[in-house]
Amino acid sequence: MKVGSIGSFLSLFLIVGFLFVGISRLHPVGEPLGNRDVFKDRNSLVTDTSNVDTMDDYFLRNGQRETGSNNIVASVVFDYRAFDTLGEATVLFLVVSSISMLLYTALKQKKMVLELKDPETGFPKNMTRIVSNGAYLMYPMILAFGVYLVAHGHISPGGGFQGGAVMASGTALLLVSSYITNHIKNTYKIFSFYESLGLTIFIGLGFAGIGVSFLFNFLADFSPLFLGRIINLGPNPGFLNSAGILPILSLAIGIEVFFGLSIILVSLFHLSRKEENTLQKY
Amino acid sequence: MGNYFLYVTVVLLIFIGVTALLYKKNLIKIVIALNIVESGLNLFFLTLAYRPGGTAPIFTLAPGLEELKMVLPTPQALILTNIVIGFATSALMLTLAIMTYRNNKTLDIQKLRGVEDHD
Amino acid sequence: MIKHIPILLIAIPLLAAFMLPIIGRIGIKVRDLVVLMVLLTVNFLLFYIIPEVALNGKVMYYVVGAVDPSALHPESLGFPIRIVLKIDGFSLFMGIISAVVALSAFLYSQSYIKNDERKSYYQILLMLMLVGMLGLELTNDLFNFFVFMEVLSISCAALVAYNTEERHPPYAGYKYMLISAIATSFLLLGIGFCYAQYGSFNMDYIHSKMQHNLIDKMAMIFMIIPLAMKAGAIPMHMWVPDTYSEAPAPVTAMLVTASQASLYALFRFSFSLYGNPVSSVSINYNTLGWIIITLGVLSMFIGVTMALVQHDVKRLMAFHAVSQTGYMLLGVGVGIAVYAAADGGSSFNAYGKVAMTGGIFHIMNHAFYKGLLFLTSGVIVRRFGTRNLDKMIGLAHRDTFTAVAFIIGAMAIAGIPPFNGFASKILIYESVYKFSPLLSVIAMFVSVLTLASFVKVFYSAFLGPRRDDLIVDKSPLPFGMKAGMGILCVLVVLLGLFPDVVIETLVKPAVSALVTIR
Amino acid sequence: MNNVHFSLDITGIFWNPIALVIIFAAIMILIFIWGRISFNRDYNEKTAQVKPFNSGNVEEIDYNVQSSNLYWGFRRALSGFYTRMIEYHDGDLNNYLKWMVIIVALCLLLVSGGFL
Repeated sequence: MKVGSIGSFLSLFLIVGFLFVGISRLHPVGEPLGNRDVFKDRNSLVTDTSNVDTMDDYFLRNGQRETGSNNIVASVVFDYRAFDTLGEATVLFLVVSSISMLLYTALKQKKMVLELKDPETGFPKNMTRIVSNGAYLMYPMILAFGVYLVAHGHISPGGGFQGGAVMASGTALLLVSSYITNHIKNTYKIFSFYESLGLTIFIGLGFAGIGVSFLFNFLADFSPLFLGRIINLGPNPGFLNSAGILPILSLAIGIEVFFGLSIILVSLFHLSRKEENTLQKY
Repeated sequence: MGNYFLYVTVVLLIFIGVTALLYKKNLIKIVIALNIVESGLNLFFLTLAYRPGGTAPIFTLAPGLEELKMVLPTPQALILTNIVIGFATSALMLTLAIMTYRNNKTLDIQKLRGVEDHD
Repeated sequence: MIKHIPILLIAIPLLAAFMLPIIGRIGIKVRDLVVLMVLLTVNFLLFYIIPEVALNGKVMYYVVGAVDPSALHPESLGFPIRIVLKIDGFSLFMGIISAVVALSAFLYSQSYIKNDERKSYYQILLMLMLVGMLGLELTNDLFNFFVFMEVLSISCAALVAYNTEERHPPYAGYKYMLISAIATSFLLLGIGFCYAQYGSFNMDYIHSKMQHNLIDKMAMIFMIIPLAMKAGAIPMHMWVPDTYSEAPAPVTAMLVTASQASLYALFRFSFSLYGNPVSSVSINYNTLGWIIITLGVLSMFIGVTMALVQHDVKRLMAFHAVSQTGYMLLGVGVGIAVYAAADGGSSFNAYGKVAMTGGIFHIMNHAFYKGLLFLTSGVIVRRFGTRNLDKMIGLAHRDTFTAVAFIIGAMAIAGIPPFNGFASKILIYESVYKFSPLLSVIAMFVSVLTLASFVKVFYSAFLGPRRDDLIVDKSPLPFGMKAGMGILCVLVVLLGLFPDVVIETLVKPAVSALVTIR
Repeated sequence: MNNVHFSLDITGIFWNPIALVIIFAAIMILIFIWGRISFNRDYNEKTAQVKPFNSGNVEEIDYNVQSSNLYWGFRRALSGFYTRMIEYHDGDLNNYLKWMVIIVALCLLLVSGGFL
């Protein structure tokens, strides 16, 4: 295998050299394709397609009008390229299913004998009361912050994935500070149910728009009662009841990400605790 | 070269990641190397979208339209997707590494090789 | 409703997969019925659009989330802003292969996989594998292609490691995942270069604007070589026997189709993204063709010679998967090499197109007979409890059905008339002979060696005296396994007896979908 | 659909599987009839005829040639090739990836040489 080792070493440097040549011919940083710096006034945001020359330019000029969302990234994620987001949610669902499948026997093998809780105090071993109480106090706040991120995804930085990840970090905190997965089977059942529910809402909304097309934003300017408020173009304070199906999709993704990540964390944490126990035994 | 330093960072990250992929023997370290490559790619997409003085592409409480400059939105949406995919990949690979360790009691590639003891 | 078919093909199995954890609580039979119905629906939809797409030559577009999904440029901008799905002849051809193999693998695994709680997850992953394949075959968007590639890779890797309690499968799954992850990373680098140049992800748009400068060529290398690795071309094939041999049998049949999907992408990128031979600035098609031919010939020869000396039945078949991939690369590579020849397309019309027809027809044949062979190998391994050919003898006394299925598959893969392998191989031999006689001779020699190695398997596993003491699992063959193998058997025989029907209805539209200029 | 035939006929390649099957069946029938007429009929299931002849060995265990020993001549003749090849298939993940990097670099060299 000497040939392979030396050859691959040389090849690596060759590839890096080519990449350097390649990047030197790309457009410099800060001067992306097209010329779309200037919005001039509100008129350039109203059905102006004459001097639009790339996809991004179109999103910046028309995203707010077409989807009713102030956050153009959110409108790209949940409207223009919502199909990608569906694929991405599928990937997460896929990994959760895979991990549940792969760890199924490992988690079920032996009945878990955990003596992590101190019988006298009722708190986990190796953890002071401050840590576990603090974690329990922090948890609602983390959840609230996550829900805020999810709900305001279409008007400020955030969205389903970010909010869901923040909420799942709360689960991680809870797992580390105090062991709560004694009821592993129920945890799995509940969490996987809600995960499926989130995804079903997402794809169900996609099917709901199939009278026009799949994942069509059919609520965008329907009625202010159903998230269809028509906003002023250009900078504005932002309204929660705008953007049509975007907030609902964001919520669905938030549910899915929270419960999906929680399942992954619970499984891996559970397995590691179990390994620890078996190691201690032998 | 000053305008290109972000691209150079991208290339170096990819280089470091691929080198580690080729020469590291530990299954966990390989996952980390893959994550380095992925962060290089994410930085690449962000660099493509960047412009100096640009704000995030969000109109909520943005400055007036006259001086408004925005970075491109699509690559940000894409790297959001890529981050989740990268997370999913590493979670699955770590799980498989755990299972490998449980069955073989080693994480070393050199010790895990051996086609001849398949039967 | 017909205009929504491209999205329904992906969305229906996806919806079923998402709801399966909830449906599974109602009852096992309901769950199985739902999966079966979904797979049948996908097959039906694919066959339903054959007349429109393949025979009339119409291309179906679907713009996801647009006001009018059939209109390509509703904003009259000249470039698409949303994700576009596109079904042309080649996509339809690959979609039919994936769906049929998925149906038979599902029927087979109904009896093969033990009926416990993990089976729900197994079915979810099987269905998402189909979604990944269909998605990457139907999409016309580079980034969406990447996402579905990841869906496919992750589901494959998890299914390869299904038997977690055995020693090797988790590591095999790790290998598959690492190979896929690094391949898709390089692919994403190439996609990034394309985006940096043209500001779009749509293949048709990039194709129309392609400048063929240095960056484009680098992007092509970064996209094509990892795809060749995922398809299992030598010398990047070493992961193929390691992973194929550890997976459960129905999953292996699906893995073959997954590799064919990467091959699809390779051909799609060479033609539909970079193919512009008329333009003055262009990539050199002769060199690209020769790269693919070299990979193909090496794969054919080294794959089959390595297969000849294996004594692990699934490793042997996995090496044959590498070897047969070489035929497809050779056929289409010859087509690419003469695609832009200076003679104004006369040599392309004389034999290049026939070579491509043979290579693409071979994809379908290979998916079917190799799927069949892997399914029979599942029976063999279950009966003897080992994959070692030295410890097998005389299965034909017990399992006549399996023996007949194996004979059909083995004769098809060796290219013996009148089975389907011969129909595609004769096209490759004759047309490649006009291009370069030596390559054709190598291809025939490889076919001989293929027959030799399958004679070895048949001799070891099926012939000989009846030995009931060696057999671990004595239960009779369940109906599901028979059905799964039976579907593929019938298809192999039918494709062999009536090759012209398939070539006219499916393969020629696939070729003409790739060859846009000539 | 009007140009579909049951024989393959593309630019100089002709192949008709149906005809082959018919000819094959006809030949088989002829052989069968010929055999009925002129072959000896001394096959009897109840005698030791049905047992495989095993070079005079009495026990039947492992009378088959082991499949690893099949084609040993081929393997022996190409032993240099095979030792080299089996060395490459060593199950080492790093080597798998190294080959991909090498092929990518070679193709990039082709690009820089102006061949692609």
